[in-house]
Amino acid sequence: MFSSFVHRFSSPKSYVEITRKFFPYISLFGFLLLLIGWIWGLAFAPEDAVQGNSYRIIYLHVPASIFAQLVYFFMSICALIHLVWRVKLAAYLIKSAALVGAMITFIALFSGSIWGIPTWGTWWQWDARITSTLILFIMYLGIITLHGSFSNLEKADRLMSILVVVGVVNIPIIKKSVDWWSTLHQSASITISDGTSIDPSMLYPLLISIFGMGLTLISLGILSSKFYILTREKNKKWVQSYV
Amino acid sequence: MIKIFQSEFFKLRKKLRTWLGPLLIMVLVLIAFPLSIDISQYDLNRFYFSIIVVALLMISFLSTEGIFLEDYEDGSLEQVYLVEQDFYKFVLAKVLTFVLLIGVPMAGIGSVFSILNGISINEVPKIFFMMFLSNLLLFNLFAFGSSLSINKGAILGVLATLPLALPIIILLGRGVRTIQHGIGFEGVMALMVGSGLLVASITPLIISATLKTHLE
Amino acid sequence: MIKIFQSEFFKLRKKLRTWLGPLLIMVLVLIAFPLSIDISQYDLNRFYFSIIVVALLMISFLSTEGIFLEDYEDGSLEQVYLVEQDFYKFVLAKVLTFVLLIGVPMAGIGSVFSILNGISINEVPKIFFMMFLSNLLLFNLFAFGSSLSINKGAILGVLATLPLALPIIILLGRGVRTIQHGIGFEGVMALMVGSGLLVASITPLIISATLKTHLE
Amino acid sequence: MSLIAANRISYTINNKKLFHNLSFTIDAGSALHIKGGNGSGKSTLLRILLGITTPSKGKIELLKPNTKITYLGHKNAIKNYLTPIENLKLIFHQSNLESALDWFQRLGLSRVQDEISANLSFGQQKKLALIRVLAAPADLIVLDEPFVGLDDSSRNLLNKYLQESISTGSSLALTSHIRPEIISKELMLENFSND
Amino acid sequence: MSLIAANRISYTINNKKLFHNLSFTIDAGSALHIKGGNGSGKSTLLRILLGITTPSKGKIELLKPNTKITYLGHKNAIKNYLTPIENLKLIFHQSNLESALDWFQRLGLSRVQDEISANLSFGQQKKLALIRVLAAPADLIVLDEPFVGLDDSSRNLLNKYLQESISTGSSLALTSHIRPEIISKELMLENFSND
Ligand code: HEM
Ligand SMILES: Nc1ncnc2c1ncn2[C@@H]1O[C@H](COP(=O)(O)OP(=O)(O)OP(=O)(O)O)[C@@H](O)[C@H]1O
Ligand SMILES: Nc1ncnc2c1ncn2[C@@H]1O[C@H](COP(=O)(O)OP(=O)(O)OP(=O)(O)O)[C@@H](O)[C@H]1O
Ligand SMILES: [Mg+2]
Ligand SMILES: [Mg+2]
Repeated sequence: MFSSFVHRFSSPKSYVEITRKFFPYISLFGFLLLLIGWIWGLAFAPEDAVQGNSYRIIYLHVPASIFAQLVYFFMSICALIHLVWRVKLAAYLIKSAALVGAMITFIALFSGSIWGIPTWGTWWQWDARITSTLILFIMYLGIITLHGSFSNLEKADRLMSILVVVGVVNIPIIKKSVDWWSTLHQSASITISDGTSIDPSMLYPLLISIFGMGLTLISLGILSSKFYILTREKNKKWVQSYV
Repeated sequence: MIKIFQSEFFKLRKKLRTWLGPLLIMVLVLIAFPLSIDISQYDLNRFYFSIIVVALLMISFLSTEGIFLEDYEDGSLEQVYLVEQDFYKFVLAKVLTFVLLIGVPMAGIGSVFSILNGISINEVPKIFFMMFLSNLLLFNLFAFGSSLSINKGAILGVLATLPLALPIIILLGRGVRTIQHGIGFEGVMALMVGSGLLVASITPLIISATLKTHLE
Repeated sequence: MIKIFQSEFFKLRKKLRTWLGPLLIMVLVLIAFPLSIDISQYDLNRFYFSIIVVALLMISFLSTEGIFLEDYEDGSLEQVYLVEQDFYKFVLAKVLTFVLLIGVPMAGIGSVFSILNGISINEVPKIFFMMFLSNLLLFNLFAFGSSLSINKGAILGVLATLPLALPIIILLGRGVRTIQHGIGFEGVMALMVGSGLLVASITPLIISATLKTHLE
Repeated sequence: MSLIAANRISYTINNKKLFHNLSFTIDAGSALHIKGGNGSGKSTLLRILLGITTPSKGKIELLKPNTKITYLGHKNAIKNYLTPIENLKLIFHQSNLESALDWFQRLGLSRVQDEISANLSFGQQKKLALIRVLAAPADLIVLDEPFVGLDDSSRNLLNKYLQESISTGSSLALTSHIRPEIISKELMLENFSND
Repeated sequence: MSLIAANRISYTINNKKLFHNLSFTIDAGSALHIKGGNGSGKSTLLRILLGITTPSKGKIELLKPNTKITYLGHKNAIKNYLTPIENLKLIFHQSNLESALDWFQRLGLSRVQDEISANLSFGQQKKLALIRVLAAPADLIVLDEPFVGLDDSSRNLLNKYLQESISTGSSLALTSHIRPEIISKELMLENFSND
């Protein structure tokens, strides 16, 4: 029952049709939010007492770092779905999300490194969180290459999914590393329970950029998945009539 | 299960290169390290242990790299599947064999070299046990890695499993410090025993699924 | 000769496992090492270099381990013999390919990591060149070892060649110190270049004879 | 009585169709000879029968529970760093081992019993691998080109064994480019062209 | 005119005598079919002819200098991580490559040209390996059980090719448990028993 339900609403065809409707709104809205967040953050938010203006890279670094992990989390859910119900669409989404994930993780690493120069005096440290983020990045690449290395695509889908599911343990390690190993890196400044350690005038633009970044990434993901689906299923009738 | 284990043990024992090779390299590395630096200049004892840890990491990777390759290529995997219908027991036996024939001696070598470099003899059983547990964890992880990309080499697999290997390494490093400082050893140990048992029993399940996919 | 070299290059390039694998492992080891010790406690820069050296040693062993195995097992070696009547060119091409595709990047990675850990940028070309030469020596040495024990069980090659690697490591270690102290670099370098050229041209002859014996 | 029924199975790999809507049964005490050109999908079909590969469409039904199956494919599943006897000991335990050693003799392998298997000749390796099937009585015997590399006398021995097994109620599915001397149903796989 | 003469050659390995005092010649434009049971030493004899293995006693004489030899043994010498075409490119350069690609087509391999060779069927791999011999004209063709795994049409193609080569003056030495459709001298290797 449930599985037939899953299958009906997860055909690549209906996915492409549905996302086509929503894509313009999501991408436009996301882009605007991101723009607002950044302009607010860069131009209007107050200067930091300790770090001066260099802290402003937070509006790039923190959203990027958050989504570096969230994208992976999304992929692992897809992977479970693919393994349990053999939903093809889920595998397609993993493959396309991995590209987006690799990109955003790279941005997180890069922005962090730049930020490190004025604040820590070095652009690289073998700190647990930084290292595990680097490994997350390598893993995105690994997932993409693993999939690319098999000529039998269904086999590749399955193996990739297993890898993604197992790799999910890296996420708590990144999250908790700052607490487990006393390190250089900042610990969480935005927490749900006990308020925040950051001034609201800096917080609002940060939240807005996080939202904007999320929607922008979703629209990027939609684009790349659509492209991937169309190439993967290029022999199917619906694709030929669609194109 | 006993039969499968015996078979695996017999096969590995016959492949001198697969099990003795890594051990020899380990010894060599542990000897080569002090030679490659100016010992008088630094306090070797203080960081020699990290070398042992890194060697443990590399050697366990090296020795599990082709763990399923031979059986995949010569058709044995299919025969196992026909009899067992899955690979759980087979994988369990194989990984255990590797741990026993390579992991345990490795832990032994590691412990001996840590005596040579300043750990007191009383602490050696602790060190040995800790290294053994790390090897158990590492071998399982890398076996998974190598099952992912059987015939493509374990590179891709390493990518997958290294995030998991790093905490093990960190844990091992911390464990050693608890020994040196004489405090907190039991906590680290309990954590390692727990995760060791968990990983050693669940990983074969995952590997089994991976191998089945490869046969398709 | 060019044709043989091109073929070897093409084949190796296609085998991700054989060339990219060792490089990745090298990177991972160099990453894992600092994590395994309590960084704050020690002065990492002072001995990080020895780790790089040890990694070089292990990785070159690892990457040349099966250098002739595939060609022996799939029958290619016989075909080469029919055309060439010996293996000199073939071995020369193969070892050079390995040095170029694995040894050079390894030297590169080693140099980069030594910047990260305190060697000044001006010294990097020296470091790189020295590592490249050690790799040339190590690859030839280990290729010989692996030709000795082409068939599975044999451990002979490992036993025979690992001890020979120690002098190379010592030389490399000394070379690094000459760089750090800014004195005596040329002498060590000359020694390495000389032995590098000698070894790289003679070893293929020996390996060629070994391979022929295996085919008989 | 049927052992296995294939129900409209199709197999497609990398957009290449190997076979389509294939239905057949394998009955107790009968042989099925799967024929077809190189690459037509014979080996794949055998692996589907064994449950190793899943068909893209359709289903394979095992009609008798606990069917004992023996199989030898293109690959010998022999450890070439072990001696032949050691190899047999890995496969067989106690009771069957004796029968395996018996076959070992009958196939003329005793003169190489102290070599490692890598040193056996091509045909000797194949014979060694075949003992896996010969010495273990089974309900269903699945063989992928078993005659490859065998000399005349071994081929006769194998043919006779298969004949006997069938007459005692076992079933047989095999592929071979040489016609086996066994009365069998034939299943012809066409070479699909997808161009 | 003889290409190669074997002069009272013997071969003993690990105290097992394979053959003893064997003398024969291979003449231009003729075929030699080496027969014998499994393990009688056929492959070894071919390798002796090729100069890969040295006989324990006696001598092999190459009577014509610069004899061009092509050979395919039990092992395919195919890189299974490369595509078939890439494999051919490793073997052939320029002029011969065209003829190799031509054979590639005629053997029906074009539909698998984008797979890596590991994914080819058993027979397809053998055919790919055979192109090494087919596409390079040679004075002496040495083949060790070339028909193994080939379907009927490929077997005919190969037989025809060999026939033609012989009639244009090439020589052929082959082993096969299936009788090749070529008029040939036969050389029977006995199974020595050393017991
Ligand atoms: C390459 C270097 C760096 C990497 C890989 C990195 C990575 C990360 C990651 C993974 C997060 C967690 C996001 C989350 O889930 O909440 C994060 C957050 C953060 N990073 Fe970095 N970072 C780097 C450098 C820096 C530097 C140099 C600074 C500033 C001194 C910095 C300041 C922060 C702050 C303030 C947060 C938000 C903390 C939170 O709310 O959890 N990071 N970074
Ligand atoms: N893993 C795979 N990936 C891609 N293609 C494959 C794979 N396995 C088999 N094939 C293709 O399927 C086809 C059939 O292969 P199969 O081994 O079943 O043929 P066969 O009928 O047994 O041929 P032969 O007589 O040569 O043994 C071949 O064209 C082969 O290329
Ligand atoms: N390297 C070796 N070491 C020990 N014995 C060997 C070696 N090579 C071959 N032999 C033995 O020599 C004998 C002949 O082998 P060979 O491969 O020549 O036989 P063959 O006639 O080609 O048989 P087949 O028909 O099975 O191919 C075999 O008994 C084999 O065990
Ligand atoms: Mg087949
Ligand atoms: Mg032979």
